Parts: sequence; C-alpha cells; structure tokens
Amino acid sequence: IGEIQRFLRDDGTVKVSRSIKESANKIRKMKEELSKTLGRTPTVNEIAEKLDLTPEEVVFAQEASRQLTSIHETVYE
Amino acid sequence: MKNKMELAFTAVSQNESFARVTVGAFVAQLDPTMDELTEIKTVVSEAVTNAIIHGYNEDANGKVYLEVELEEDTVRLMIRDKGVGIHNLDEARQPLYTSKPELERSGMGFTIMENFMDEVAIHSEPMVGTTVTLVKTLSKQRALAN
Amino acid sequence: MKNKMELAFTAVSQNESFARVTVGAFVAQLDPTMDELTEIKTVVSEAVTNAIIHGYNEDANGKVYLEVELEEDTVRLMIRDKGVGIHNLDEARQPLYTSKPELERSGMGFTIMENFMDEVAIHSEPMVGTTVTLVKTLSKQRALAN
Ligand SMILES: Nc1ncnc2c1ncn2[C@@H]1O[C@H](COP(=O)(O)OP(=O)(O)O)[C@@H](O)[C@H]1O
Ligand SMILES: Nc1ncnc2c1ncn2[C@@H]1O[C@H](COP(=O)(O)OP(=O)(O)O)[C@@H](O)[C@H]1O
Ligand SMILES: [Mg+2]
Ligand SMILES: [Mg+2]
Repeated sequence: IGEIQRFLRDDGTVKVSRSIKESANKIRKMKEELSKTLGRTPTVNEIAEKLDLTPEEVVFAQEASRQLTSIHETVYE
Repeated sequence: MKNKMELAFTAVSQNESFARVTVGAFVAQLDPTMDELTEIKTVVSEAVTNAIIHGYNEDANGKVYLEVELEEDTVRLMIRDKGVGIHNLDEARQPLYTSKPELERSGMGFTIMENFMDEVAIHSEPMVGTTVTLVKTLSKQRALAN
Repeated sequence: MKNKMELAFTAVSQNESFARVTVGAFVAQLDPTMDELTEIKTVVSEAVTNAIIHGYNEDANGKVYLEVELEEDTVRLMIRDKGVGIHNLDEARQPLYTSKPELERSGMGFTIMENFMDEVAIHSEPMVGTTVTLVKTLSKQRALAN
C-alpha cells in the first residue's frame, strides 16, 4: 500500500500512472453523460472531441487505467 | 481507403495489454462505438493470451504476430503464433473446453470470439502454429443517427 | 528482462498518432515520467512524419517500419523506411534545414531528436531508404525518490 501511495504522490515527477487515472476518470464520466444525452453508446471520436484528446489517446488512457486498477486490486487482495 | 498494420512482439503476458491498446488505437480510426471497441479489445486479449499460454506454453522466446486491416467499416484481425498448434480443432472450439484446467482457464476464449465477431476462422497445424482470423463490420450507429 | 516489438504500417499521415500511442503504450511498461513519455512520443512523430513525407513523398504504397526494445531502463527505437533516402546527411541534420520549405516544415526534426534522446544514429542510402536509431535511458526518478 505504501508503494501505491508513493506511486501516486505529487512530487513534480508525475508518473504516467497518475495523469492516466485522471484522463480515464474523465473518459468514464463523459461516456456516461453522452450515453444519456444521445440515448446510445458514444463513439470514440465523440468522447475524444469533448475531452480534447485524440481517439488513440482515449484508447490508451482507458486501457492503462484498467491495468492500474488490476495492480491496485492485487495489492489490496 | 485501405489501411494496414502488422505487429510482432515477445510472447510475455505483460504484452497482452499492449496488444489491446495497439489494436484499439488503430481501429479508433474507423470511429467505433465504445462498446465495439471493448469487444474488439476483448477478442484481442483472448487470442493473444491463447498464443502465449497455449501456443508457446509461456516461453518468452516465442513471438506473437498480429495484423489489422481496415477497409471501409470492416476490421480484419489476424493473430498468429508459431507454437504447438491444436490437435483437435472441433474439441477446442467447444464452449468450456480447456486443455489447461489447472490454470483456471475458462475454456470460453473461442466462444467469446464467435460472439463478438462476425467471422472467426482458425487454422492450426501441430508443431507449426495457429492462425486466428477475425472479421467485424462496425455498425455505423453515428451515421444512422445523424 | 528484454521486451521487444516490431511494427509495420501504411505510410499515411493518419497513422502518425497511432504510432505515437503504440510506442507510448509499450514504453509505459517501464513507468516513465510524463515528460519522458512526451519526449519519446514527440521523436516518434518526427521520425514517422519524415518517413512518410520525405521518404515516401506521401505515397501510400510505402510502409513504415518501427522497432522498440526495452531493456532495464533503456528504450531503443528504430524507425525505417524504404524511400528515397538522404543525399547529404550533414546538411539534413542542420537545425532549420528542410528540403521542403513549401510544406512549411520547420527543419527541426533531427534537432528535436538530438535534444530529447541520448543517442541518435542515422543511416541512409539514396533510393534504398533511411533508418533512424534512437536511444534513451529513463531517469529512474521514482527509484531515487524512495
Ligand atoms: N494458439 C493456440 N495454440 C495452441 N492451442 C490453443 C491455442 N488457442 C487455443 N488453443 C486450445 O484451445 C483450447 C480452447 O481455447 P479457449 O476457448 O481460449 O479456452 P482456454 O484458453 O480457456 O483454455 C485451449 O485450452 C487450447 O487447448
Ligand atoms: N526518412 C527520410 N527520408 C528522406 N529524407 C529525409 C528523411 N528524414 C529527413 N529527411 C531529410 O532531412 C531534412 C531535415 O529533416 P527534419 O530535420 O525532420 O526537417 P523537416 O522534416 O522539417 O524538413 C528533410 O527536409 C529531408 O530532406
Ligand atoms: Mg483462451
Ligand atoms: Mg521532419
């Protein structure tokens, strides 16, 4: 757990892991919001445009965050 | 326009996630829905994991080969290994069949591929390797909605 | 442990973003800082754009080849094309030199590579192609912070 805290600590040398978590949260929220307003699952571009990311970056952030979550779960198991 | 990429990587399980991102990022050019993207990443996981765990028995000297072709709204995926191959393909494709129950494999890999993709073709030769070809045409939901 | 990937893709500019993310996702396995990741993605853009625009003159029949090797904290990148090649390498590496001023190229591609990477090697042969090899060792800031 100490490892994870160090991992996420804000000390100027921001690791990818931290910034990715923020993007992934925004993507998840935007997906929910757009699903409601559109009445269907949004496309990758629709989310990318709203968040000012490239569609490729949306894919990366989502996947990287999924991996971090599984590291997190392993630690807390 | 047709767009194509070919990828080869070391057969280690940490590359499963890398393969998901790579295929996902390439397919993103066709603007799939987030659900279609998840389906495609899921079948990539299943096929790549099969290549690493079954094809190469987790020997990191192996290489996994992946090809993706985009044409109009169709995604064509090919996942190949030069591993042990599959002796009985009919048996392997059965839901719940696994040759490695000790690894807590679910035996659902091929079934998941068949559910999420429009076409699934498997070619395999013992001691030569296995090639899985998967095709999916995207729904164009957005175009219809406009 | 050593981990390696090889990628080939159609020489079209829409694949530049794909190449950035693919290399980024692979290198992310070493847990770089955001700055290091941005630097690596930037040099990938520069080298891939050069291959497409200069090497192949934007002919989509061309293929761009990319290799990434990770070993301990070191990233080794190789970007290759089978395009027109570079006649005068010394001139090409000069800051601000560009053979395509009409495209509003900045002429800073090689200079950016030299600034962001520890090693830059360019091999080129007219009508055979160009290979750029880039090496960077990550800072291990995390290890130092502990
Ligand atoms: N690439 C492969 N190389 C060799 N055998 C394979 C390969 N892919 C699948 N198989 C065989 O097919 C079986 C079924 O695969 P799958 O449906 O993915 O289930 P699981 O991976 O959970 O065993 C595997 O248990 C294995 O025997
Ligand atoms: N892959 C390549 N194939 C052929 N020529 C190249 C290649 N990469 C670079 N060059 C040559 O080197 C010059 C300098 O490249 P660079 O510093 O990236 O500037 P720019 O791309 O803005 O012109 C280019 O203008 C071109 O003449
Ligand atoms: Mg399986
Ligand atoms: Mg350039």
